[in-house]
Amino acid sequence: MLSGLNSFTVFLCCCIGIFIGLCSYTFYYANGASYLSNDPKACVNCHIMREQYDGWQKASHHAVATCNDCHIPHELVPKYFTKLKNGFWHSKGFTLQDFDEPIRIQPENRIILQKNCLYCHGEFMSLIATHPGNDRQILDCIHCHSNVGHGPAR
Amino acid sequence: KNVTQRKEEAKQHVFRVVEVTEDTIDPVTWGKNYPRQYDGYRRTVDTERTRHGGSDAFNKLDDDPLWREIFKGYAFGVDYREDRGHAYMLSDQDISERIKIVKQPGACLHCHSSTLPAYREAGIKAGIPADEAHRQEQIMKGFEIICAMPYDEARKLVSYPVSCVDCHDPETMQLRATRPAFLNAIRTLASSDYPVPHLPSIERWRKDGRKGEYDVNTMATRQEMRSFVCGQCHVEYYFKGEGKLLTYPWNKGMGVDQIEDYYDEVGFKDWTHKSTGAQILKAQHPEFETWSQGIHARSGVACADCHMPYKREGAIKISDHHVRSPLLNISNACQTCHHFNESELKARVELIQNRTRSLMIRAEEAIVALIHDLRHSRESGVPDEQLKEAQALHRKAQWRLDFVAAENAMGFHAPQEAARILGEAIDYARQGQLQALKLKTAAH
Amino acid sequence: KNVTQRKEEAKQHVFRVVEVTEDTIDPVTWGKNYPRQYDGYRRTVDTERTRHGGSDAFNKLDDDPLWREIFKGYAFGVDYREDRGHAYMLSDQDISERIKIVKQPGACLHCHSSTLPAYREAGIKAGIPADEAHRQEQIMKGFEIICAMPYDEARKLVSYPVSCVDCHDPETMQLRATRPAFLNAIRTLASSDYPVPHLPSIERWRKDGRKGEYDVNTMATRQEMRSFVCGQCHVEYYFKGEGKLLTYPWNKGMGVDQIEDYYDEVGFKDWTHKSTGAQILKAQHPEFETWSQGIHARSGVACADCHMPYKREGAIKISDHHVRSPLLNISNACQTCHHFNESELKARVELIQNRTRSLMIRAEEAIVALIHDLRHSRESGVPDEQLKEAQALHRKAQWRLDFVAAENAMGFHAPQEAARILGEAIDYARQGQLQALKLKTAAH
Ligand code: HEC
Ligand code: HEC
Ligand code: HEC
Ligand code: HEC
Ligand code: HEC
Ligand code: HEC
Ligand code: HEC
Ligand code: HEC
Ligand code: HEC
Ligand code: HEC
Ligand code: HEC
Ligand code: HEC
Ligand code: HEC
Ligand code: HEC
Ligand SMILES: [Ca+2]
Ligand SMILES: [Ca+2]
Repeated sequence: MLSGLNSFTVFLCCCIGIFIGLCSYTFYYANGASYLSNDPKACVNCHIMREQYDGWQKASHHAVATCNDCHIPHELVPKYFTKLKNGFWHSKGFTLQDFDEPIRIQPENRIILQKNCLYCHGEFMSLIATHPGNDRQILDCIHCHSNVGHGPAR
Repeated sequence: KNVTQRKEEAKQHVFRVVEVTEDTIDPVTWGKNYPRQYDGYRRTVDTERTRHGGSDAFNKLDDDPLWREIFKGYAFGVDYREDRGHAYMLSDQDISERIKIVKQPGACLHCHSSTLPAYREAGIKAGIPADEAHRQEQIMKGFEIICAMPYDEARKLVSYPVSCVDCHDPETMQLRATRPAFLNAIRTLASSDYPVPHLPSIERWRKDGRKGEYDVNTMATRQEMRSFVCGQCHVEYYFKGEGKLLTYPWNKGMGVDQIEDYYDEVGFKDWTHKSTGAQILKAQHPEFETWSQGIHARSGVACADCHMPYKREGAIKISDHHVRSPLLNISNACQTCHHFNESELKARVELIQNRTRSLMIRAEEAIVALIHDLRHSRESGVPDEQLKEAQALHRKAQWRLDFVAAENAMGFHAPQEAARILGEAIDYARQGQLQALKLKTAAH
Repeated sequence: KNVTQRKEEAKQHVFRVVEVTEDTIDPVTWGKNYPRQYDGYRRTVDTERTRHGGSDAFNKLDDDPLWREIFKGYAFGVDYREDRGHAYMLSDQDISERIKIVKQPGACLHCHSSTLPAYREAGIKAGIPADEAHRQEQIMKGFEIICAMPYDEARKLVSYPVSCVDCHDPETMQLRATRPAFLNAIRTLASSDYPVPHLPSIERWRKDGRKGEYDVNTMATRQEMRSFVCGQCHVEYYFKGEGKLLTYPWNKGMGVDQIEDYYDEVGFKDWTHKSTGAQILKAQHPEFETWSQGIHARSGVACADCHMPYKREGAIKISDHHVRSPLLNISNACQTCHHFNESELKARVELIQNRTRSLMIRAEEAIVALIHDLRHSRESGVPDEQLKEAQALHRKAQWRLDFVAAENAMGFHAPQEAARILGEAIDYARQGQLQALKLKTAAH
């Protein structure tokens, strides 16, 4: 029984090791370091982001906002935390190909997104309370403006 | 305008010039704090027509005289007009022949005026303690009392059409539902088993075990409130019992069939049709119910999204309080969600409306034919006893036709459902004719 | 799979292993170049049911026996099944009782097999020069000849169900329309005045002064082609004249009313109803026509968007050649455009389909009642002469019911239009009953 556990642990460690290895490889090969930069090309290194990248180039915010302006928090610590977290999930998804398509934005990331809209448009929206993160009170920008980032999905 | 000026505007907007309270009904006062919204609100006096809607109060009975037949024996057969902007709601009621030729109750005012202080006062007079803690009780009691009053008497207690305080909490400016009949009805709806996938707060309350009572003002989401404030008035209703208590018939659900079931069960009729003797139901502006059946509601699109869309005013974004036909304002009302050009969007709406109208005309003709046949049968001596089945079919058919006709979007709020209802109306009307014909044959 | 492999894949996918030409019908050969598409294509043998569709070829007449009455006197009253995957199209035709009990023409094969080489050969045999320059002429001539042949004879000339070459240019792999009846019909449609806002290339050709002839293969946009390749077969049709020339009745337009007008004008009927003597039209799979009335077509959404959506295989996106019900593949088929979850999207479709189905049942019952009444009238001696009007109403009603019933999406392709058509079907059927009843009465 003890040896059973041991071999399981070894097996688990191997798995984790291989997994980390794979992710690092992905990180290296898919120009992962650029993930930490602000250049939209960093995102499109991953062909899975191609559609959004192409869309962004034609969409209304092309000249005024990059991917990170909308998708990553503007405060320093949350910014790198989010990058790490998303970086991990995206690498995992990309490596294992275990994510559902079409890709849909996660609820937490949607809140970050809404806060970023307000980062730029807060004053314009100031007469209208927007409550990002509050399920009941939120006025969800994406309800009406889902196309601003990458143009219409259709 | 330059940048400085816009920045100034942006700062000023939250500044309150005057205090507003629960008792401030006059929109002019609120308008001092929120001049932009007030400007829009005032523009509801405008008159502009669209193909099937708009705000020109033309006479619907002249427009399509078949309706005089259909409404025979009822006040609607005498005066029935196209609705117009909120500014007119009280005066249009005052001048309607329907108020003059029939003794109407105070219940009529619930949706045509700013009634809260009147309700409250009446409640206090009737013995509810006058303190803040009993506010809601005062209102509910006063509502009962004023519903039962004769119209003329009740009319003296109110002086404004719908006002800011009817939709907004004066302190927080948050949306709220204030209308007693709606508060009662939405609670009843929540406790029914009727599926409401478009009303997430009700679905959640049900899933969480239906604890306590569903309270729209604390439980609804903001997006739901953007429809509920309209659902306070834009709904089918009846006056219940001797007390003329204004009631929305949602006990079994909000679909045309569920409402009919309810009326059948409580044995309600609006009037007895003069030509056929059938016990007819009158449908009235079931916009909220129809919207509920449509794809927009299901996708979380609220009344306010289309009828009070956001608009830019200088450096600030506000809700357009000029409540009106979205076809007069397609760019703000539709184009943020639908990236097609204006004429294309208009064409889409009109295609839907034309399909509805074409079936509606068919249903009108079928019902008028039935009325004609039934009258004949009666005149040729078939006893009313034997006509029951045909009269029941008349009731069913007309309820459905009227449900779509009285709804003010000519089918747009739920295109397929409107067509389905009209298909049923036609079926029942023609079946009624077959009945009548068989009886006539048998009688000879 | 890892990144390296996928970067490789992204490079490889255009590499051709074998040469394919106009004469390569066998999909196995094409499959060597495009194994992913071929894999999907082969999966059309799968069997899976949805609520109102799917690929299980159950017997529709057992499912709803009213249809035996409705089709009385016609081959459809004997054998009528749910359709299934493309892989079966040729064998399902072979085993259908409709082929066995009636002498069918070679025209049937146009949509059930890969016919191009057969057409070509027949054309050459009939004297069209055999060179490449006369390709299209050979095909059109051969089409005429094979249409007129007896089925059994023509059947020997073909051996595959729809294949790659029917939708793709073998050199460029671009989509193309190859089916003669479609090429004729779309040209006719273009030259009509029927509005086609959902087909921009036709609108453009008309606006540019209708110069020359509209040529679908050079003028249509890529997005239109993603529907036109399906419109080659998924359409209403009839066999014109003695030559049994397969024809799509679009001279006056593609709506249910325009097609009826056309048939009335040319005096066409599919058969004489056994019980009523009415001259009935049979509607067949008008998917393309119905889609044309819907909001998806109007928004530029093609058949292939839903029935052959893109799916990712490694680094590349390919079109899913497993053509099937989108309800078996909601994430790829719908969620790219609609950000709601799968069960919600399914519920939306089913709500639409249930509404359609409920009206359809009403229409079926009305028509069966009419058939019953008409038979009675005839049996009780009313001369056929006097029954004409009621028979005409039977024709009108059944044409409409069948148009919706034969369409395979249970209303989804154009929900409001389907309901409108059924509403009319009900109206005509009940009016027919009234006629019949009046005659019977008069006869007594
Ligand atoms: C290594 C490849 C890769 C790179 C680089 C990449 N992504 Fe992604 N991204 C993915 C994958 C895979 C998913 C799907 C993950 C899932 O759904 O679990 C995804 C999902 C997303 C989502 C939706 C899901 C969520 O987490 O909310 C967003 C938003 C997103 N990416 C934005 C970005 C941005 C912005 C960048 C650049 C800073 C970027 N991506 C770079 C692979 C990548
Ligand atoms: C102006 C803001 C904005 C910019 C810039 C932007 N996005 Fe987005 N992004 C959005 C919004 C809004 C959504 C949510 C769309 C929805 O749910 O309908 C979104 C969603 C996504 C998703 C989830 C999939 C989807 O389409 O819903 C991905 C992946 C993504 N973005 C990647 C990117 C990448 C990569 C870039 C840069 C090339 C980028 N975004 C730039 C606003 C933006
Ligand atoms: C980095 C700053 C920035 C961010 C983040 C940002 N915007 Fe913008 N946005 C702008 C600027 C600058 C303009 C153009 C100038 C203007 O008209 O204010 C603009 C224009 C717009 C417009 C008008 C043009 C159009 O596309 O219709 C809308 C609507 C809009 N933004 C919504 C959003 C929403 C919703 C988000 C979040 C998902 C967002 N913006 C995020 C800076 C930003
Ligand atoms: C219910 C629908 C709706 C929601 C929710 C919504 N908007 Fe808008 N928004 C509109 C409409 C309609 C307009 C057009 C106003 C005009 O042009 O007068 C608009 C205009 C804008 C513009 C200016 C466009 C221009 O022409 O300059 C910006 C920026 C904007 N919105 C940002 C946001 C942000 C940020 C949020 C979320 C906090 C948001 N919106 C939420 C409907 C909405
Ligand atoms: C998706 C947009 C949309 C939504 C949501 C919507 N409507 Fe409408 N509404 C319309 C259109 C379009 C018309 C037709 C106007 C016309 O014919 O001029 C209309 C017509 C009306 C009319 C008649 C207007 C007139 O000009 O006479 C009323 C009243 C109305 N709606 C109330 C409501 C109510 C109450 C709700 C919510 C319960 C609602 N609407 C939800 C788009 C909408
Ligand atoms: C207190 C009752 C009440 C409330 C609350 C209310 N309405 Fe009305 N509404 C009316 C009445 C009454 C009329 C008809 C007035 C007339 O014809 O004189 C009307 C008319 C309308 C019209 C027709 C305007 C025209 O130009 O023809 C529209 C559109 C409309 N309302 C939409 C709404 C919407 C959207 C809301 C919520 C944001 C709402 N209403 C809230 C009672 C109400
Ligand atoms: C449940 C709310 C409600 C009640 C109660 C109500 N109304 Fe209305 N009324 C409306 C709404 C909403 C409209 C605008 C929509 C329409 O005209 O269909 C309207 C429109 C009208 C109009 C203008 C259009 C027309 O029909 O000629 C008149 C007049 C009117 N009502 C009279 C009355 C009278 C009289 C009563 C009492 C017997 C009454 N109303 C009770 C909500 C109500
Ligand atoms: C028939 C209902 C109704 C009436 C009456 C009404 N409002 Fe509103 N009001 C709304 C709705 C709906 C919103 C949008 C709320 C939201 O987005 O959550 C709103 C929003 C507002 C806001 C928030 C900012 C904005 O523009 O979105 C202010 C301020 C406001 N109204 C002032 C007024 C004033 C002042 C009056 C009277 C002159 C008034 N309202 C009358 C329905 C109403
Ligand atoms: C806040 C977003 C929003 C607004 C505002 C809006 N729509 Fe829609 N509309 C939708 C959604 C969501 C659907 C459902 C289809 C989908 O999921 O994309 C839809 C569907 C439709 C359809 C097809 C369904 C049907 O009933 O046939 C039409 C037509 C349409 N909208 C017209 C309009 C018009 C006209 C207006 C303005 C009066 C409008 N919409 C305003 C979001 C919106
Ligand atoms: C917007 C999506 C969409 C488009 C575009 C569309 N369809 Fe469909 N189709 C559906 C759905 C959903 C069903 C119902 C499937 C079911 O009930 O299982 C369906 C059903 C069908 C069926 C029956 C499938 C079965 O399971 O038996 C056929 C055949 C069909 N469509 C052909 C077409 C053709 C041909 C076109 C173009 C002219 C088209 N469709 C366009 C969504 C679409
Ligand atoms: C214009 C194209 C076309 C022609 C010509 C055609 N079919 Fe079909 N057929 C189809 C399509 C598309 C389907 C699948 C849709 C459906 O079943 O409604 C189908 C389905 C069938 C089926 C399977 C389902 C069923 O109805 O039982 C049979 C059997 C069949 N056809 C026999 C025939 C026969 C026999 C003929 C000649 C009299 C014929 N077809 C001519 C296009 C055609
Ligand atoms: C050459 C004629 C032809 C062409 C081209 C064609 N179909 Fe079909 N299709 C048929 C026939 C015949 C059947 C019925 C087969 C059977 O029941 O045996 C069918 C069946 C179907 C079904 C039902 C599948 C099921 O599982 O029930 C769908 C969905 C469908 N076709 C969609 C399409 C689409 C989308 C296109 C274009 C991309 C297309 N078809 C092109 C002739 C055709
Ligand atoms: C019923 C029509 C039909 C048949 C049969 C058909 N295809 Fe396709 N094919 C399509 C459509 C539609 C597309 C999408 C084209 C576009 O987007 O322009 C497509 C696209 C393709 C593509 C381009 C890449 C992609 O996946 O979008 C290839 C390669 C392809 N098909 C190969 C084949 C092969 C091999 C066969 C036979 C085994 C075949 N096709 C049979 C309709 C068909
Ligand atoms: C390529 C984009 C696209 C695809 C794929 C698509 N749709 Fe749509 N859908 C639309 C558009 C565009 C509208 C019209 C409303 C609008 O303008 O937003 C719409 C409208 C609708 C509506 C409301 C209209 C109606 O008929 O009631 C429903 C429901 C719907 N779609 C369901 C589906 C389903 C289910 C599928 C998959 C089988 C699907 N759609 C695939 C783009 C698409
Ligand atoms: Ca009006
Ligand atoms: Ca099928």
